[in-house]
Amino acid sequence: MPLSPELRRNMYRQMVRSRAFDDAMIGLYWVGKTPIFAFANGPLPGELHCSNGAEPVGAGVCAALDADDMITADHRPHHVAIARGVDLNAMTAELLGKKTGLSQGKGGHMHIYDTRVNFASSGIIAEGMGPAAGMALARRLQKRPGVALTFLGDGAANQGAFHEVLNLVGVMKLPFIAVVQDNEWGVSTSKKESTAVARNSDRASAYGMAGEYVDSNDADDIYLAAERALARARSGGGGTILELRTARLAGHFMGDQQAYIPEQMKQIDPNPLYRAKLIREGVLSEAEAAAIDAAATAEVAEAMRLAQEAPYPDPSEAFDHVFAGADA
Amino acid sequence: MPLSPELRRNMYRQMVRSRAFDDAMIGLYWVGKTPIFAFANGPLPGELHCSNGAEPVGAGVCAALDADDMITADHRPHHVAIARGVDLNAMTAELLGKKTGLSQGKGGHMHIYDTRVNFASSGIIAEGMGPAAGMALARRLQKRPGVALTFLGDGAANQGAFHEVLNLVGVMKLPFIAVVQDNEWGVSTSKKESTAVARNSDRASAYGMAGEYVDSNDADDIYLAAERALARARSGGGGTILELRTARLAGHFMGDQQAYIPEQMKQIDPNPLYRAKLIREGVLSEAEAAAIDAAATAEVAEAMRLAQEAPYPDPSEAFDHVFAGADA
Amino acid sequence: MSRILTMARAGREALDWEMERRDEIFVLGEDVYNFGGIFGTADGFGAKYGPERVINTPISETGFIGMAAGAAMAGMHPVIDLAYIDFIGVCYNVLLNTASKTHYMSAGQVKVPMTLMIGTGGGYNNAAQHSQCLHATVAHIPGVKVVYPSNAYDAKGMMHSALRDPNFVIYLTHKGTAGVGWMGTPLKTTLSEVPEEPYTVPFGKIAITREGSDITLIGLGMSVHECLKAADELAKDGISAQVVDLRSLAPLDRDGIFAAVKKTGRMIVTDEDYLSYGVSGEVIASVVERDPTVLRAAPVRICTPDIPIPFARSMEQAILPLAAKIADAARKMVK
Amino acid sequence: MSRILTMARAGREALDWEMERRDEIFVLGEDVYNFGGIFGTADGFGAKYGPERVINTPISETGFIGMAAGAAMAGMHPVIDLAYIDFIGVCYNVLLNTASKTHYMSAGQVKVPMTLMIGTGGGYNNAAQHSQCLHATVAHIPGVKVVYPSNAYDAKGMMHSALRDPNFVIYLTHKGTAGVGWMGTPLKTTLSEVPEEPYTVPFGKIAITREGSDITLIGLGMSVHECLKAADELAKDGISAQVVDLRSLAPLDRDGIFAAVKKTGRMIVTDEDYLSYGVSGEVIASVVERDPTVLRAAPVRICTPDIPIPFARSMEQAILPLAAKIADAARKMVK
Ligand SMILES: Cc1ncc(C[n+]2csc(CCOP(=O)(O)OP(=O)(O)O)c2C)c(N)n1
Ligand SMILES: Cc1ncc(C[n+]2csc(CCOP(=O)(O)OP(=O)(O)O)c2C)c(N)n1
Ligand SMILES: [Mg+2]
Ligand SMILES: [Mg+2]
Repeated sequence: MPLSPELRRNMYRQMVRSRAFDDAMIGLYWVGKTPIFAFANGPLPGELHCSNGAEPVGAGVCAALDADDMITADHRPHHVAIARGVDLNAMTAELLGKKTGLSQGKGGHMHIYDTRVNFASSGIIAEGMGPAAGMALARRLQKRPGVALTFLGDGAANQGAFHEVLNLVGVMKLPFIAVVQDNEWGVSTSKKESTAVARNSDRASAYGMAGEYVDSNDADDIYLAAERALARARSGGGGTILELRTARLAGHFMGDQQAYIPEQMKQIDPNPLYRAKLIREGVLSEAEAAAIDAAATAEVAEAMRLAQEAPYPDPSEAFDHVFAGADA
Repeated sequence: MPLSPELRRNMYRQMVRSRAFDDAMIGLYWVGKTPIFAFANGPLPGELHCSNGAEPVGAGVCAALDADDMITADHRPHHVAIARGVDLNAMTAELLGKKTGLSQGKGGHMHIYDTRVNFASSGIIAEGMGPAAGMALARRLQKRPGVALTFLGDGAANQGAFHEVLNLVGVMKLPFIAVVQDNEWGVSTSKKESTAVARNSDRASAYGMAGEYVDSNDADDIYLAAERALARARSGGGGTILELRTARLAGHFMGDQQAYIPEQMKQIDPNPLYRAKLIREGVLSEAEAAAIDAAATAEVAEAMRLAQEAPYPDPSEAFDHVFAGADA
Repeated sequence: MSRILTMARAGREALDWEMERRDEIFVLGEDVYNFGGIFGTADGFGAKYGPERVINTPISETGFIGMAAGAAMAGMHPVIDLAYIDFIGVCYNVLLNTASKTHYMSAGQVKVPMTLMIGTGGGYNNAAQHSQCLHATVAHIPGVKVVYPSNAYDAKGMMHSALRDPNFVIYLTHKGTAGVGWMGTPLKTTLSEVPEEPYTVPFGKIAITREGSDITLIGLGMSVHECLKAADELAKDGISAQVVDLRSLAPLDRDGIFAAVKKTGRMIVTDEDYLSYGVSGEVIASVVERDPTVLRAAPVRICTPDIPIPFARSMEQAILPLAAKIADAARKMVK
Repeated sequence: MSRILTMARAGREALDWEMERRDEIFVLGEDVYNFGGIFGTADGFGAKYGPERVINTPISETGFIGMAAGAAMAGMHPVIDLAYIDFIGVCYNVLLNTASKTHYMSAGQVKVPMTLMIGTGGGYNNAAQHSQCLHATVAHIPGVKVVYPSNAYDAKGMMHSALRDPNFVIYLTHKGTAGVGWMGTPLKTTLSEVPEEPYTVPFGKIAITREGSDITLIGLGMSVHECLKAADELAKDGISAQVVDLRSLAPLDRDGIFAAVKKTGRMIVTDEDYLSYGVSGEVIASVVERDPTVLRAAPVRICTPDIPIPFARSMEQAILPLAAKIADAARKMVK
């Protein structure tokens, strides 16, 4: 699909929806956690890894997907989940640990599952690699269409699972894309410090697959690169390491002061840039852009209202869902 | 060091010592295991992975080492251990589970340790990667010389540890060489079936390090390539993936019929070829070669005699060496 | 019709039957195509089902077990051969955090039906890294079922059950019980009459392998057979030993264990896994937390001590929980 | 001179003291340079000791813990920060087969002196993959020492002991006990008087944290503090509870446990790790295999049940082994 105005407006919409979501979550996160910060306090406890700055990755890649495609994401899943169409109300409720959440309060923000849109995420670094390859394999065995994508960070590319699964994908020529989100950091450790090559996409040659790096954190560029990788996968051309320069504006997790980031490495917010670009290119008027912004804020506010009103799970529900079937 | 006649004679000597050792072990292995084969029977029980065909790797690489260099090897360690100068009598006794063994009968053939010559081995695939890197790091911190080498198989290059450690070596520029022994098989699975690239040495670019492939299974070529890699490591140039085409003539382990190997993939014995080459080039006379062969056979026979006469460990010794120090 | 089969052949029969009928089942692991897996459970399947359903993998356990988990999430039922349990170290995260927890973390949205076959145990001088049992390690993970047949009848029935279970099931077999050539002549007590028709053996129920009234010997995998040997010895001394086969570690049949111990008032728990933080402690605690007064004597554990497995036969045989030790302990307890 | 310190600061003091004096000690792990490790045990060490001795690693746990093991074999003493024990899945082989067994497999030729610091536990809504205890999993490995201070005095003394031990030592700290900011205000009972001078606390000895005569409450890490809270509650009802802190899982002080239980004749074992195949079973079995008659009542286990840890506070609080449950069980047992 070419970069139609419709498509670009929609990518912008997904970017602001994701940002509105994260901003709302950040606001709520600090409730009960000041003046003394502790993970356990407030209505949104636990760790929280927000996607601010990475929205173009979710929006750009997911805009290129079909309904059949499958995603595994990592500890920073919001932007991908939202762009993929995960139920926003149920996702909001999940972060608040409510009964109406995607996982009825069992998962929390790192464990977002929505089978309706083939979305899963988990919190161990590079853990999504194997399952995504397996989803791709399952579809092949079932003679059903679908490319599997795993979203992971630049830091995750140094895990053994990255290597093992890419080799498997290479050998089996699976329809698979590793979307490496290069925000230059893994917690407080810079990519330079942790990674022996400048670009993980260059590691593709170690697996007989394609590698592409997109340097812009611009949804248009990301969309087009994703289309190329998807076309390759769909036509039997095998896997791709698609590495995307992106940003991590809100720190590793809430509570991270980012004091370790030197001034010259400060990152740029991609969302206003894309907004200005679409206006400049006549894809959006200022009024249309403002309407999209307002709609996203309203949608998230409503999701938040619903989530806050929803009940907590009953303590006894902790014992449900350990096993499927008769033992459930 | 150039390829002196002395050096080449010594490499040949190490090759035949290793072969004599393995042949003797194979002979002993079948004692008590015919007509009905079972790992547990006979004076040499357990699994046994012989090095027949891989002798040039041990001989060629170890000839280039200094005393300060350190080695970790894998489940197929004999040829490397012998060329490195591990005590042959104590190693023989270890395979037989005797008190006089390197590990007093605790280790067996996959767990060959001889700290005198900085040699260690272990049986989990790619397990030696991390420890070798750590030995290199230790020497750097201690401001002592020494390159660390890990010997592993082509199959092992698909383990996560391979990737993680090479990345660490790349980042830290450690004096480290991964010697990948490409015998085209991991048990019954061919390299082609299991590995997404033809040469693991090409994976070096994923770690910002050097890669070299030697295609000949010839000790001279291997020696020279090892010298290049060692020089790079000693001069601060970082790590190398040194992949060496080699052979696995006696099957994966004793009991492996190798029925899965197609006729055209049958492997060639490197030892007679090297012997003939040295004679052809005037480095050895036939008589000198025969003397080396005979000496190796005699040395191994004597080691075997000593080992067979040695006592088994007392059962109570099983409880020793669980911990070092006061709790030992 | 029934025949006497080895465990390996019995398990294979069940897998073959299910694979013939259910396209979602496929087998993967190192060397499964040519060798049919460590116990030959997929022997000949390469030729029969082809490389799409019998997948030879690289030596990448995290990769291919993770891949299997994903295939399971997407509607398949993978059957994985992991050879030796000593190798769980390189892929433990998939067991601990992925395959076992996804169903729960998704509140039931995602199912992970997969069967992981693993061989356990030593006794054949394969040293510290190829002789471990470690069944307690995997049984400690919530969200996974762990079963452990010790004879051919259960091997087949539990394989059928595993393949029909919508959950992650770890199916353990002690190498010495499987009846494969490289472990020597099959143990008599592992061979059993096996019906040709498919049948299931439910998880979470002990088996009383031998009736007895003076003392209860409890084991699993290989140690069941050591208990049986000990019971034969004890019978000569006029001691009637009941032998319990745990068969399933998760779920664990605490009711069954309690009843069996109560019957005799004496218990010995045998286990080839390391003693501490293992099955033996759990079994004893499960009894006494119900009622310590059923015990007429202090319970005894005959387990592999907390040391790495030594290579030499003289040392390995000394640390294994063999029949002679069990019988000795039983004699002391009963007299 | 003594001051009241948190566990994190106490552990840091010991590490700093040893590092100042011993070049062979170095620290490595993710983010240790800037963040000083999960509990700040190496807080400020980056600046003080430089990047050669405080090494920020990639997210490659198999790689860098394997590397640490090799450095230990070559004469260094690495101190590793692994953050959360949930991550052992990606590096378990190094723990299981390398660091723990090399000394044995080499018959003492090779030593592996290294200290692996890991944080455990939940209670702060970090869900199934970041809240586990899993201490039984690591304590089941032979050849490793596993210690678990629960207060500042022990944190310092056991850190000195670990750093002077020629073996692989796993040094566990429950996140909620460490006294770090992100876990809220430090628990009073974790704070203790800590001498400025170095001192060691030996491994393998329980501590009687509170004297009592009616019932023995046994815990480790966080559950010690739940036991102490329960003991306060029980005191109001006139029940005198003794509290035992296991402190060390390997070696385990079976003599000390037995004596403590014998004193009261009643025992409750509390554990935030999963119930089955864990510490609770081991502790109970250790008592009754000596003499079941010392028990005047059936022992009780208050542990996290065998389910993944749920995220929502309503559910997580319900499954944790908290003081109220312990006190309830104690009241039932004593009356
Ligand atoms: C195996 C494992 N090790 C460590 C962690 C802790 N951890 C969580 S996120 C993170 C950094 C990840 O960096 P990157 O992959 O670049 O993703 P980013 O956070 O930058 O989006 C770390 C180290 C973990 N969850 N799993
Ligand atoms: C982690 C792990 N997986 C599997 C095995 C079983 N195994 C032992 S040797 C071997 C094949 C190794 O192949 P390669 O590395 O090429 O070495 P080669 O045997 O050819 O010398 C396998 C799969 C193991 N020891 N460790
Ligand atoms: Mg990053
Ligand atoms: Mg090979």
